[in-house]
Amino acid sequence: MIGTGVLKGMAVTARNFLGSYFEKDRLITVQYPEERETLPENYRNFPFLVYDNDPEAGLRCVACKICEKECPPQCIYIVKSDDKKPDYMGKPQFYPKIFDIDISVCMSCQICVEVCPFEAIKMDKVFELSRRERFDALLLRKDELAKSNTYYHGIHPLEAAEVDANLAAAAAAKKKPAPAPAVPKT
Amino acid sequence: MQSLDEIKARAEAAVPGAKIEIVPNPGPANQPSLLLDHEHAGAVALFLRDDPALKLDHCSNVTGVDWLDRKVSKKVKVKKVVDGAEKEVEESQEEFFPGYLEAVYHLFSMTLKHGPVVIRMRTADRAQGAQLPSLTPVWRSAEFQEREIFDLYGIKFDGHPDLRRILMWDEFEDFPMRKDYREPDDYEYEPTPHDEVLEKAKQHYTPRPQLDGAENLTAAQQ
Amino acid sequence: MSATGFHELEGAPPKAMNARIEGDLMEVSMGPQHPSTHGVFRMNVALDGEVVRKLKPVFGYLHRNHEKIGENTSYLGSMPYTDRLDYFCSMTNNWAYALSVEKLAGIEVPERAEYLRVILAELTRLQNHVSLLGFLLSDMGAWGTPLMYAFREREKILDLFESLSGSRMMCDYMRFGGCRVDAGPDWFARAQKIIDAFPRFLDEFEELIVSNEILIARTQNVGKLSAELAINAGITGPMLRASGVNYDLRKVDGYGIYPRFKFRIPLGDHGDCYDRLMLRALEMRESLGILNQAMKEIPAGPIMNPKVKVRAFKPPIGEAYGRIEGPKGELGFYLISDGGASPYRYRVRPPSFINLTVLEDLCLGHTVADVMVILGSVDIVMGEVDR
Amino acid sequence: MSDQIDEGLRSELQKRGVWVTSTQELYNWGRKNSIWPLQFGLACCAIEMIATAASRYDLARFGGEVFRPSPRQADLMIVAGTVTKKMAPQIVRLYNQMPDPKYVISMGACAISGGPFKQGYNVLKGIDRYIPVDVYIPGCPPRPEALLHAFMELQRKIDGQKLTGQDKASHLDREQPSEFPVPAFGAHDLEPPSNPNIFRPPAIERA
Repeated sequence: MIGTGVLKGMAVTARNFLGSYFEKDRLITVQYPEERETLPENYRNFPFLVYDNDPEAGLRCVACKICEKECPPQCIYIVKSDDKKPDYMGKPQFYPKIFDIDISVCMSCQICVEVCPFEAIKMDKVFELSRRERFDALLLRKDELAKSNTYYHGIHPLEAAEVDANLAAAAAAKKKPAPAPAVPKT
Repeated sequence: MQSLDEIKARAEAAVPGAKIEIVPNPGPANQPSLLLDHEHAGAVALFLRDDPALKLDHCSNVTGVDWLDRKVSKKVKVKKVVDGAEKEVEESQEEFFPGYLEAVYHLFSMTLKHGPVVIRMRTADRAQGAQLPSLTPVWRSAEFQEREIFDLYGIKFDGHPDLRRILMWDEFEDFPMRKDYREPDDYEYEPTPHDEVLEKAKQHYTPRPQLDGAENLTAAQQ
Repeated sequence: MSATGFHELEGAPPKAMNARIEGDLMEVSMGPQHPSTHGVFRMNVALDGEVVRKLKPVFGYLHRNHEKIGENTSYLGSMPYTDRLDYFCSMTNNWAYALSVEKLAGIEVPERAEYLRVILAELTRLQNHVSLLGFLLSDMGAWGTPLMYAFREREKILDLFESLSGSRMMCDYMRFGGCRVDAGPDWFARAQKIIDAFPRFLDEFEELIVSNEILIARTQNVGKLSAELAINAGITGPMLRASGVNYDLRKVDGYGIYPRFKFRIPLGDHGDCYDRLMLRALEMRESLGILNQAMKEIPAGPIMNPKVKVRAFKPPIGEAYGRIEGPKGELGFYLISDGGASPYRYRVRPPSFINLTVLEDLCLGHTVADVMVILGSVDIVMGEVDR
Repeated sequence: MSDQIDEGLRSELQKRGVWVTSTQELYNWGRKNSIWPLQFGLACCAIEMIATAASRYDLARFGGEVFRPSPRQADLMIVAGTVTKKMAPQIVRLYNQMPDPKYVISMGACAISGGPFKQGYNVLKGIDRYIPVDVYIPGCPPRPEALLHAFMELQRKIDGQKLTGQDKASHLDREQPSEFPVPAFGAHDLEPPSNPNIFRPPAIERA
């Protein structure tokens, strides 16, 4: 009979409407900003620089410029220092004199994190970055990018623990005397 | 499916006068291709489409490639007469390969479910001679893709039903996918430049006479 | 009604009638800003009354130079750009690109990674088809409701993508020779729950649309595509199969590990909009079957081929064309390597662009209102059409 | 003016059931809670914009669910996605067709600066080269919550706009333009490549 199809559809709509009062599955609205979803561990938005203890001296970045080179949209700008400063482990290292990320260009692909050999750059989870001005407000400088390792543990607990373990292992391996070179086979 | 040599031999037999070359592909993908001549390309394409053993009815991908002029220098041993005696002298020779534009077609068979057979055509040069026969009458799927090649590479397809720019606007004059294309200068604000972008952004930096040799200028004037 | 679609007015003087029929066509530009063109697509339509006599698609309003950028960036750097091609289906785009580079460089992929790829590709197919149905219905005038239901289900799958790859839409998940991050047991548990709940939604959605008289009137016998034209015009994906051509790359090429799964290929008989619509609903059921098999069988093991370097990846000289069955059709990547760090030629074979070749043929003789339905049933995404 | 009323007195009055307001406050309250966006999507970000309007994030809670397909009925243009040079004249035209007061949210990296595609020959490096932008949302694409955040930021901006005086809102100032010149398609680029009256980037010099 003509019209039954439409009526069937309306029954589905009614079921969804009434169901939304009882089933969590049918009422999924998140009342942002009062209510927020917990962001998953892996969530990524924009990069930041990790430091240990001190935001200036403790930066893990040694200005090797690999991320600058690999960044697909080229939104990282680094100027390497002229002198060396002791890093968080006490070893003299270069450091970035300027480290800028233009987040109005960044596409959150996290390739900088993937290629960084020093675990110095990681992905942040902050997304409430709407600004009324673009040029200055969306160009993040070194001091805005630097965030502590504790903060990193706060947003990516599992990943940060793994990174810390790896760094500790690497430091321990360095302290030991270098293993004797393998005897070449004659 | 038949090997590419077989296809070549059969196509040359079916289309008298057709000159087909096999272009090898050294990579692990091992997808060599057939290079068709302009004059018989349409007939060969029809053969490939309609031959009952091939039935390459699905022209999947059509694209252009730009090959610039190249110079390859290599050392050649040349016999020369030096001081009356014939000697073998090593000389570096420069071999010049003129550039050309290329259209590549990837063919599959939906009926027999095999493929790919890759065919390509090359233009005489990258300027006036950038012309190829259109294969749109054989495969409709080439229609928009050949228009795209015309738009981005500037190859004119003879026999195409509607050859206009497709992606860029009609007033546009350049062929942006060519390797020697220079994009317009809009680098006023580049906070994170390096390499090429830095060079372009520098054009917009304010001149700094006190740093860029202004002292020398005044000294010379005095 | 006359052949031109005008009602014959009784008693009207025949001359005036002829003048109207033979009069100039009215040209209308639909788009690029139009609520139902699925992005910045434009059609120049010549109308005779309400009937379409000519239709020329105009492209390029989202031409963002994907291929040029691909030729200037490293092989790895192009991976996040592929996410933005067909922005509904970043996972399948990743896969097609990874597959082509793997062909180009001869890279093996570990088994667990292959399973992960299948699971994510089929989830992508689910969320693509479900949002397409929502958009199509909203184009037909079912404003809001079906789209809301579709997006409700889509959000659940996006949550899975987000918790695995870190981003809802731009996953950037696959790498040459594997996948970037491994999925843990709790991820699989969540995914299984969503897969188990999905048929209930599909049943409900089908109930909402299948027998709806308005939908049937709007879609059946509208935009018929014959099998011959479909093959010659390079149509692929659900649109081709709705015309009755059995050509699914998951079966034909058997790329990845698809030969291991049991699934059927739904085919249409009429090639009209209704077939295209229903075929997608049927495909979703088959995808659920593949997902259930893959979730059961997935082995433990590494997810990356250890031989592949992340940085300074340089494939040998040569060229390769790799393709997969994306949710919209055959998605191919054609790469030419000159041995350098970035491809010499980087070409995307966009299924929805080539599927538009026959748009004019489908629309001729139908009314303007049908154009939106036909365009919706083709399933286009401008990011892929214009690149 | 509301800022001339003593806050303490106001809350005291409110407790007694007397609600004191000013024309400006009432006007801005009405405007900020009924922002009708233009139904207009360009690329990837448009999908996140639809997701924002759909059931999960529900833009309707902010009074902005009425997406108008016609610019004549819209207050807000959400530039969601990459602006190509081929599309830019159309966007400026749409903006010109919107009635005052009108606002622009530049959603996502591409609309702000060209984003990851800024190296492309057909990509405009930011829509603010031709029309003024009120709120920028970085991200590629921004989460739906980020769009809601920008929406609230815009509401705050509207709330702070003055009806009279030197710094009154630009749509009330007859001196301020409400339409901007539409760029033309040139042989190599758009002409002009930017509107110097709007687009004034700071000079940043890099070695």
